[in-house]
Formats: sequence, structure tokens, C-alpha cells
Amino acid sequence: MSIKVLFFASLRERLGRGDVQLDASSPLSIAEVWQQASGEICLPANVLVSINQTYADATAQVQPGDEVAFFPPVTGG
Amino acid sequence: MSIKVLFFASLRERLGRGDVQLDASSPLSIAEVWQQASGEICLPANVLVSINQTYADATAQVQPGDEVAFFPPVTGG
Amino acid sequence: MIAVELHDGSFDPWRYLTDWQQTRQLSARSGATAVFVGTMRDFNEGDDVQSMYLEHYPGMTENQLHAIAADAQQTWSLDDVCIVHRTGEIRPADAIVLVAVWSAHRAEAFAACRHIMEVLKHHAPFWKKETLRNGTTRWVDKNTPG
Amino acid sequence: MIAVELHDGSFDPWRYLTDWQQTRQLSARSGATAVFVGTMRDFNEGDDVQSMYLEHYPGMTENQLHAIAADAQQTWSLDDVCIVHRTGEIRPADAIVLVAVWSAHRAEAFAACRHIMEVLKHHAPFWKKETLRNGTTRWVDKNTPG
Repeated sequence: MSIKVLFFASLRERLGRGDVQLDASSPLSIAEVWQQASGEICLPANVLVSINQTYADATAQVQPGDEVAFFPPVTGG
Repeated sequence: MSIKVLFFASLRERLGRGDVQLDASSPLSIAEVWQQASGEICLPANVLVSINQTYADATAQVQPGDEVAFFPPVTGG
Repeated sequence: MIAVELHDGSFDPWRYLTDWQQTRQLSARSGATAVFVGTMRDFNEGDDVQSMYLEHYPGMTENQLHAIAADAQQTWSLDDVCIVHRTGEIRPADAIVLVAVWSAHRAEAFAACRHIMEVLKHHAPFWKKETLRNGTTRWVDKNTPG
Repeated sequence: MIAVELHDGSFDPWRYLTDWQQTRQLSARSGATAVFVGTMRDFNEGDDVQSMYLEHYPGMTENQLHAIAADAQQTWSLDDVCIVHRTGEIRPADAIVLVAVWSAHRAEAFAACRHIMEVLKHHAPFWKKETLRNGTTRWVDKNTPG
């Protein structure tokens, strides 16, 4: 199984990648997903997280097969 | 000089008249204008008054040459 | 800019806004547009309404609408305000009133549009007379609450 | 009814509402329509903006907009809600967002329309990147206040 990780907007440009597949056979924390997908240690405080296209907080667990996205504050409308 | 008096909507229908010209050579009170134009003694409490197309209260003075209107609560929009 | 119009015949509020926008397309200065459209319903106070006659006070009605728009422009930071109102014989589903407000800021656009509608309902000299489906007529004696 | 649409090209909000209305003309059930249109301006934070790119999260963006509309229908008594939002390359004076709410009551229509805009601004996954007149680009890092 794998976890699909997406980055959007300024975060995508800063990291130089838009999506990453992580191998995962057991649940991971958001912090672990961030570290493995971004190559950075700490999840910046203003980065928003979604799991399977629903907002999640930094304490959520990610299951194998999930889609996780990291993105900056939204600016639509 | 004269005072032009207008009645609108249900008030016009109840009184059976839409406009009345009053002869006037000196100022009149709203109560006097009402009595002379409608033929009724008392100005009903829920009747609104305008002088020269601006809202007025029942204590206002009407000058010869003015246009006075009496009408029920408004229901536009 | 302020525009006030009375229509003694049906008008299409979206067509009106399309035309308005076309004359101002290039300025691009208003980030926020708030619009309200009031439409005639086919029921009121539990009865089926077939048609409605909207009486007004020619002269004073236009002046009041203009004053309401001007007052809103004093209170909020608005680019344009337009108020269009029907008069005469009206059928269910017809637009009765259009209030549109353009501003740089959405909070001001929303607040002004709503305020204009409330003041219009309470101060603009219009009177509705309904013809019910059973043929009887009646004057509407009070407005619907906000 | 709820309608949510993303447009990767310019759209005319008044044309959209005209079309919407034509399919519902006969029902005559909504007395109040409240509409908000957000339009791209040619300046932001003191700089001249030439164009804007609007990125979104395909799938999640539509889901979020639908959830925002459904939530409003739970809170207020609404007949219909539609949300239309641009994506991609946008020019000054283009419409970015249209929110339209139909209700029997004007207070509910106004409140729901305004609420939907605020929630959309804070929760719908869209990101604006501006190209200034001098050729530089920048991500907009926060929304304008309400």
C-alpha cells in the first residue's frame, strides 16, 4: 500500500514537488508523512492539512491508501 | 394660494377621493389640513404624512402652496 | 454613481445588471457586488395570490429611493448603487425590486445592500394591493419582517 | 437544490443567473434572492496587478464548496444555493466568484449569502498568484478582511 501526498501553491513551489508516493504498511502520523514527503523536519505552523480531501489537524493518523495534502492558507473568493 | 392634498392606496379608496385643493392664505396645521381635506375629525394614528414629498410629523406647519399627502404604512420591496 | 428607476412593466434584473456592467467593464474598480432581488410570490398570509397592483407616489417615490441610496453612500464606501422597482400590475414570479451595490469591500457591499432594502421597505412610498385567486382584492397592510 | 461549478475560463454571473432563472421561472416560490459577485481588481496591496492565476485542489475544492452550501441549507431556510468559482488565468474585471441564494425570506437570503462567502474565503482550497505590471509574480498570502 502507499500514501499519496500532494503539495499546493507556494508550498509546492518551495519544495519543488507537487506529489509524492510513500510506501506504507501501517498508519503514520501527519508529522511522519510530512517529514518523509517533504524532506523537512518540522511542519510549518501555517500549513493546512487534509486527509482524503477533508481538513485534518496535525494529530490525525494517516492510513495506508489515504491521500494527504499540505497547503498554505487559502485565498479564494 | 392653495394647498394641494393627496391621498394614497387604501386611504384614497376609503375616503373616495385622490386629491383635494384647499384655499389657504395663511399656514395651517396638519390636523387642520386633514379635517378640511378628508371631512373627518381625527387623523388616524397609523396614517403617514408628507409635505412637499418629504416625510413630516403631525406637528408640522403647512404653508400656502405646499403639497401635502396622507397615506397608509408603505409596503414596497 | 446612483441610478434609480421605476418600471411600469416587467424587468429582468440580470439583464439590467448585464447592461450596467457593459457600460463599466473597463474600470475594474469594484471588487465586490452585492445584489438583492425581491420577487412576487403566488401566496401571502395563507392565500393564493393571482396578481398584485403596486401603487406609488410619483415624484416622492423616486426622491425617497434616491435619498436612501445617497444616504448609504454617505455611510459606506460604495462605488455605485442602483435601485430598480416595479410599479403597476404585477404577476407571480415577476421581479419587484432590484438593489445592487458595488464596493471595493465585500463587507460594505453586503451591509449597504441589506440596509437599503430595509429602509426601502419601511420608507419608500409603495402600496401593494393583492387580487386573490377567488377574485377578491385587499391592500397589504404591513410588510413581511426582515 | 445545490449547484457548484468551477470554470476554467471567464463566466458572466448575470448570464448564469438568467439561465438559472429560466429553468425555474414558473415555480415562483422564492421571494428573495441574495447574490454576491467577487471581481478581480487591477490593484492589490498598493501594486498594479496585470493578471492572476487561481490554483485549486481538484476534487476537494468542489467537495468543500458543496459542503459549505449544504451547511447553509441546514442553518437557514433556503430553496436553492449556487456557487460558481473561476480557476486558472484571470484578468482584471473578470468575475472570480458568484454566490446566489434563493429563500422565501430576505433576512435568510442575506445571512446565508454572506456566511457562504466568509466560509468560502477561509476554507475553500484556492490559491491566488498575482503577476504584477512589472512582470514579477507573487502568491497572495492572506485574504482581504470581510
